[in-house]
Amino acid sequence: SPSFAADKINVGALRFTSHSASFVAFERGYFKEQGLDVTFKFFQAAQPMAVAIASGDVDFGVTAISGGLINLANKGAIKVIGGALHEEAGIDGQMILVSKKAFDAGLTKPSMLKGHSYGITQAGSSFHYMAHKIAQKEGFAGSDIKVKPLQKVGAIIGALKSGQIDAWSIVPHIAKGLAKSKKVMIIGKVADYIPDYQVTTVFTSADNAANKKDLVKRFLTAFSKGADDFNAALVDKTAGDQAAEDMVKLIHKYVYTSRPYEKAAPSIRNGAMRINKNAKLNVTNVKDQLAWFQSEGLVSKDITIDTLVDGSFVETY
Amino acid sequence: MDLHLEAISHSYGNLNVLKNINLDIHHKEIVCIVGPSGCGKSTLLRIIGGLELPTAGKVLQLGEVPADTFNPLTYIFQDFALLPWRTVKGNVSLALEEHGLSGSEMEATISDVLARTKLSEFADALPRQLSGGMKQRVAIARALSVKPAIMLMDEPLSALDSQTRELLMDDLVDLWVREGFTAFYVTHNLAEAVRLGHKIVVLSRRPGEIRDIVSIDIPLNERSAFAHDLETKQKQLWDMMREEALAADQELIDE
Amino acid sequence: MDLHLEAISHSYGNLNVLKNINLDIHHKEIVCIVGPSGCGKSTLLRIIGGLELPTAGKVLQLGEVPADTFNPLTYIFQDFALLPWRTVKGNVSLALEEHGLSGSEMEATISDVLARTKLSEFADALPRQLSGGMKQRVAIARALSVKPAIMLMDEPLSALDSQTRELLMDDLVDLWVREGFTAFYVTHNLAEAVRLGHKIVVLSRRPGEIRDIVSIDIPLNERSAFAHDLETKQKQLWDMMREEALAADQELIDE
Amino acid sequence: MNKAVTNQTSNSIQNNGPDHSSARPVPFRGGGFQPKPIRGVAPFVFIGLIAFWEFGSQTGFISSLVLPAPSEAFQAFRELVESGMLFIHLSASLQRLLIGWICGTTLGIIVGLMIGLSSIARAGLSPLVSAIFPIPKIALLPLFIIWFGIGEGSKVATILFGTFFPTVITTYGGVDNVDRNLIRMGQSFGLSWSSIVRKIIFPGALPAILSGCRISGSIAIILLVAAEMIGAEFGIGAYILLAGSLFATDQLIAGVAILSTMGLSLAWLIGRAEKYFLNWRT
Amino acid sequence: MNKAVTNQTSNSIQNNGPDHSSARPVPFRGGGFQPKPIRGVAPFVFIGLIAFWEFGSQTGFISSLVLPAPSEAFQAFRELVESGMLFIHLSASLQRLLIGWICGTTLGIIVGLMIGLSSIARAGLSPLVSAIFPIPKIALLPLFIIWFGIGEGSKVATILFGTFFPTVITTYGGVDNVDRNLIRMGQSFGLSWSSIVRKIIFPGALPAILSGCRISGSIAIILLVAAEMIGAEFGIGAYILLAGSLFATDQLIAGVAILSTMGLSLAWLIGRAEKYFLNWRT
Ligand SMILES: Nc1ncnc2c1ncn2[C@@H]1O[C@H](COP(=O)(O)OP(=O)(O)OP(=O)(O)O)[C@@H](O)[C@H]1O
Ligand SMILES: Nc1ncnc2c1ncn2[C@@H]1O[C@H](COP(=O)(O)OP(=O)(O)OP(=O)(O)O)[C@@H](O)[C@H]1O
Ligand SMILES: [Mg+2]
Ligand SMILES: [Mg+2]
Repeated sequence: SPSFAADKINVGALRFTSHSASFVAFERGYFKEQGLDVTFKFFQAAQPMAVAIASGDVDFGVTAISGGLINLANKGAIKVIGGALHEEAGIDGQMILVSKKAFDAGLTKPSMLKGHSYGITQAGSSFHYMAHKIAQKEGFAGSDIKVKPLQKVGAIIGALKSGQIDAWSIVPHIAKGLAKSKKVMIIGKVADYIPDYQVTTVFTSADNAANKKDLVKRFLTAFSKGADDFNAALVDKTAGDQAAEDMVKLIHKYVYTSRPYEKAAPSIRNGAMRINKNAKLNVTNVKDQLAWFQSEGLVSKDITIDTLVDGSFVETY
Repeated sequence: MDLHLEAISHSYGNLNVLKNINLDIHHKEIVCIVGPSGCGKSTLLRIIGGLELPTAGKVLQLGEVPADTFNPLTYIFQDFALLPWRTVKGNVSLALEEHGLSGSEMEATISDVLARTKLSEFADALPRQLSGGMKQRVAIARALSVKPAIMLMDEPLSALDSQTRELLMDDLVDLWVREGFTAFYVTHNLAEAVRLGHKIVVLSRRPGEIRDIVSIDIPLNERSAFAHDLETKQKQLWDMMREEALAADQELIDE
Repeated sequence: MDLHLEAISHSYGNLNVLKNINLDIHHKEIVCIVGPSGCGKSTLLRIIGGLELPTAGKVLQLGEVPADTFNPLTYIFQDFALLPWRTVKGNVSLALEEHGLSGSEMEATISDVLARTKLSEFADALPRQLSGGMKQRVAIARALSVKPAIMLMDEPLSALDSQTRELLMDDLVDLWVREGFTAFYVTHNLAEAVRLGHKIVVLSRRPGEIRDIVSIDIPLNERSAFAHDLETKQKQLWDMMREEALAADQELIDE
Repeated sequence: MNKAVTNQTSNSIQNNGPDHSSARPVPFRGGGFQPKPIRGVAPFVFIGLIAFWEFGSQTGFISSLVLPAPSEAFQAFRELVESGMLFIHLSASLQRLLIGWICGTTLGIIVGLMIGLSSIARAGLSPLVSAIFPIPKIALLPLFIIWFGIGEGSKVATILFGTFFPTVITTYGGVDNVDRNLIRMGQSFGLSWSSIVRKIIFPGALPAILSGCRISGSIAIILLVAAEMIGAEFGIGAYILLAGSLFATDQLIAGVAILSTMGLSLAWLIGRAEKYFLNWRT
Repeated sequence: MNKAVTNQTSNSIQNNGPDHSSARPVPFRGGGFQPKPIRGVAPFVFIGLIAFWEFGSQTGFISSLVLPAPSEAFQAFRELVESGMLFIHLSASLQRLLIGWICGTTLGIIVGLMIGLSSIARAGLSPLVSAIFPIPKIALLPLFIIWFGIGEGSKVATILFGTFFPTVITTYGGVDNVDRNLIRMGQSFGLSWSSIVRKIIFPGALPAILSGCRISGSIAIILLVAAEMIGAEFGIGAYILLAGSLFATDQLIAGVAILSTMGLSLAWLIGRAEKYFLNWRT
């Protein structure tokens, strides 16, 4: 409401298509409608963003659930308050990739990953989780996949292209881009192994969640409106071509800015995955993720789902 | 102002360096101190100038300190001790800067003292541009600028080649004849000692004790006429010291 | 073996250092070279020993090189040039290592030469433990070990204090009297020159030219008896050089 | 006396000249061991190397996966220039560099002087410095975010930390190496403690401090990448990191070349400063 | 002559002693400017600091988010020891360190000697070294993966690269500083080129080379973290990185303390080596 001075908040973001909901909400004035004066803080990686929320430099962020996030929640610094990116049958989700070398040597199905190397950024990252879930479903031990921590997505891409690691899983637009180079093959979908995978979540500082419930609600409302526009334009494609085009243009202001629009557009379109309506949160899957972290000894066994998630803001299932 | 050294002894830890030194210096007198390497000559000079406290004994100033002196006891060092980053002028001014002189007084003092040491042309040269002899002239100029009551000279010529040494020795004789100055003059060189000293104090090997004090009454400017006498004196001093010099030379230096 | 210097001139870029030097040295003769600072004495010695090629002229070896010498032209340097990481023995052996001596021959040569320079007790000392005088004795021992035909000595005593210098001068005289050696001996010190030289070559200021060659026929071991003659000679040399020494001293050193 | 001492002119020597039959010139055995930088070779080496690299890339002998062609890197650089981003990245980085480096160096000099001058400071601080110095700043990044935030603070702090310790060490090394005779000279002329520090010790330690700057400057540039890991949108380090994470090797090489140029410029600048401030050295 | 020169004994001097009425002792103005390390202060400082830190953490004055208590870090360290992982991490890291450092140093010394001895090598290589030295290794990690793989190769290569360049620079600096008079002496005794290099130049450059080792050793330890970013499961660097990404600050501090200890041990070792090899220095 314009009669009040707007609340100033900082929103952490990565320059990825998956963060589009915030960009849309900002560009289309949904934050303003909620009386929020948003400043974006951009990061190179999700982990520092989580730390920045803990330190109070950033109020809201969107990222995958990682060991670092859980530990910060355990220190009473942050809370997960909603869901964002979500794997859904029928929509291109994260894909399982193998190097040409490994493919030629016979690694053509995820079931054959046993004994192969698999790129991850860090132990306890979402990639690590995905690798283990694949193993679980295919009926062998997680440790039978040799995970290689390489810190950065770029490093994993390099290692995969040059055949130094055999497999990896990544969001669709990157996967498709890589597959075009013919050095990398797509052999499966993550969605087949982790149904209803809650890939990323919305989170805020524990202080905000406890003491500024109204602010959090307003943020989630605006965020959801942005997500709706995004889903309609690029995921469900129900808004028409013009709306899709406009949406891509809007997102291009934030993502792939160093590339010309013509080159960036396909990547943005390919990268569109469902962002949960109304920031619904798949707590079942989050619990599974938490359990996995605990079973790997990456986080303390004493942490409960309530330490991590504050389910009072959105619908959970 | 005279100085009186009373029963000075000094040791560094277990190393006895000086033993019971009693000595006087009087106005306009040059006292040369000779002795073998490592016998404590430099240490003695440091004690005299208040740069080191003796283990025992004391150094006393007798009579009034002259009113116009800025630094009654002033050193001239073997290695010149010029600040390499200051010009000749800057090095001289270093000694004067803390005495509240006005700019023009300072200028006047410096140019006077540079003229007296024939350095006027070199006022803006840096030490690295000067030969060893010129560097030591600058150090002498700096010492003169504070109008010292007594100069403490630690082998001022021994870093110079022997021709330059001859030239500077002549300069020092000239200076003494013109203005007269009081000095303790440490040296290894007996020719220097007999040329410049009114009294020559011969120290023994470490721990340095006074073995003998030789007085030479010939006025400095007349000494060239008495070359033969001085030569004999020098030989006598050398006979006194030869053994000890040899022993000092052959000593192994421990860490 | 004699040496003959024929019309040697040398320049470094535009800097003319030596001009038309003609000079001979004969067996068992010590030729002293004196001259003001920077007149090219060291350069001349480097040219004689084949360490530097003169711009013009040549150095000729006359007669046979003695069969038993390992290094006909051998230097002794002002700064001793001892390897600080080798003991006295190690420093001497450095000069011998490349001549295919057996272990025992090497041992024998080293201990002989250390004995002759009274260094036997110090065989295992490192240079840092030695006084300047001892260091130069080691350098002399090293030079003697290769049985040189001619020694090239560049101010061998000028880094030493004057007492040690006296001692080493005596040693050199002894050595010459006992064994006889041939040497070019560069020095600033006229007293040294008249004490050791059979011929004294006086160089002018840069570019160094021969101003005069003074011969002294008194045998080395009898010179102390002729002290007065030598003194007169020395004074004469000094009068010849004084002006130039002063000018050389006052020169500014450019980068 | 005339019997004992005679004069000869140099002419008379030449007359009784030598028997040239057995005369051989003294063999030359000097020279060498003084490599001189040969002018013009350096650019030649660089150009040759780049030409070879380009040739290798063009012919496919060097695969573009292994190393992009220099022309591609140059193209990336041109895009950077034309988009106007070079200026933005450079100014962001230079600002961080300058602030971090100036603060780190200033503090380092102060603490270095303290350690060099006081026994208590030396006893208390120097072991701390030795213990903290070998800690890689990159390991502390998560803590730096908590301590200094995600803004310029933590970036500047990373560079500050990185330059502070080497400056402390070189400064107190420099103070230790100031000729004690000069200090004694100062005392002998009755100079006050502060005069001795200002007029003798500081200028005497300046060569060491400047060569410390050379080191800390390189470290600062190297740390730029680490510093800009923390939520930096602009900056050469951020550009390189982004290029690395996109595996855009052409941009990566372009960014690295910019850093290398920065390093060389810094070395040149400090060389000039040394020429200017230390012209008194031989 | 007796008139001109007389002898006095030192006793006769004392007799005509001074007039003590106006006698004042010469004021002392020397001393100082020689800070000595005071023994026992260093442990005291460390213990004091850690005690203060622990106290701050216990009372909540230092929040555990900002810095974990030393006791927590120590607990993490104990867990590391008890799980047997310390040994695994340490041996993995030490192996990389040693191989990388030894190869980097050896190559660096060889290239440094070449630059120090030959004009052509100097002209060709030294500008390359200056241009490549300031490149942060961390920026090149993506390329290192392509070039050296994700196994031990790229980790060792990172450390090798990091140590090679400073060693080259210090080595040729050392060669340049070898007293030319010693080399001339060697030539004057007819020593061969190789003897001069082995017996004069190498030992003469050894002090510089060893002090270069001090630097390159610290750099190697610092680079351990960067090196182990690439596909390392074990290693102190990997342990720290994991701790950082999990925001397990207790483990982070424990890991950093291990690195710091490694740095101090290395400094101590090189100090011993210097004592042993350079006992000829004053
Ligand atoms: N600060 C010091 N600490 C310990 N020992 C010292 C110190 N200064 C001098 N010495 C020792 O005291 C002895 C005398 O030293 P000093 O410099 O006074 O002798 P010197 O007669 O001047 O010698 P030289 O003729 O070589 O100049 C020497 O053995 C020296 O090693
Ligand atoms: N390698 C060189 N390159 C250029 N100039 C040189 C070189 N060596 C010597 N000079 C210059 O040549 C001149 C003569 O030098 P040299 O060392 O031969 O003189 P010197 O008579 O031995 O002097 P001193 O009495 O000081 O030992 C000096 O001006 C010196 O600066
Ligand atoms: Mg002394
Ligand atoms: Mg010379």
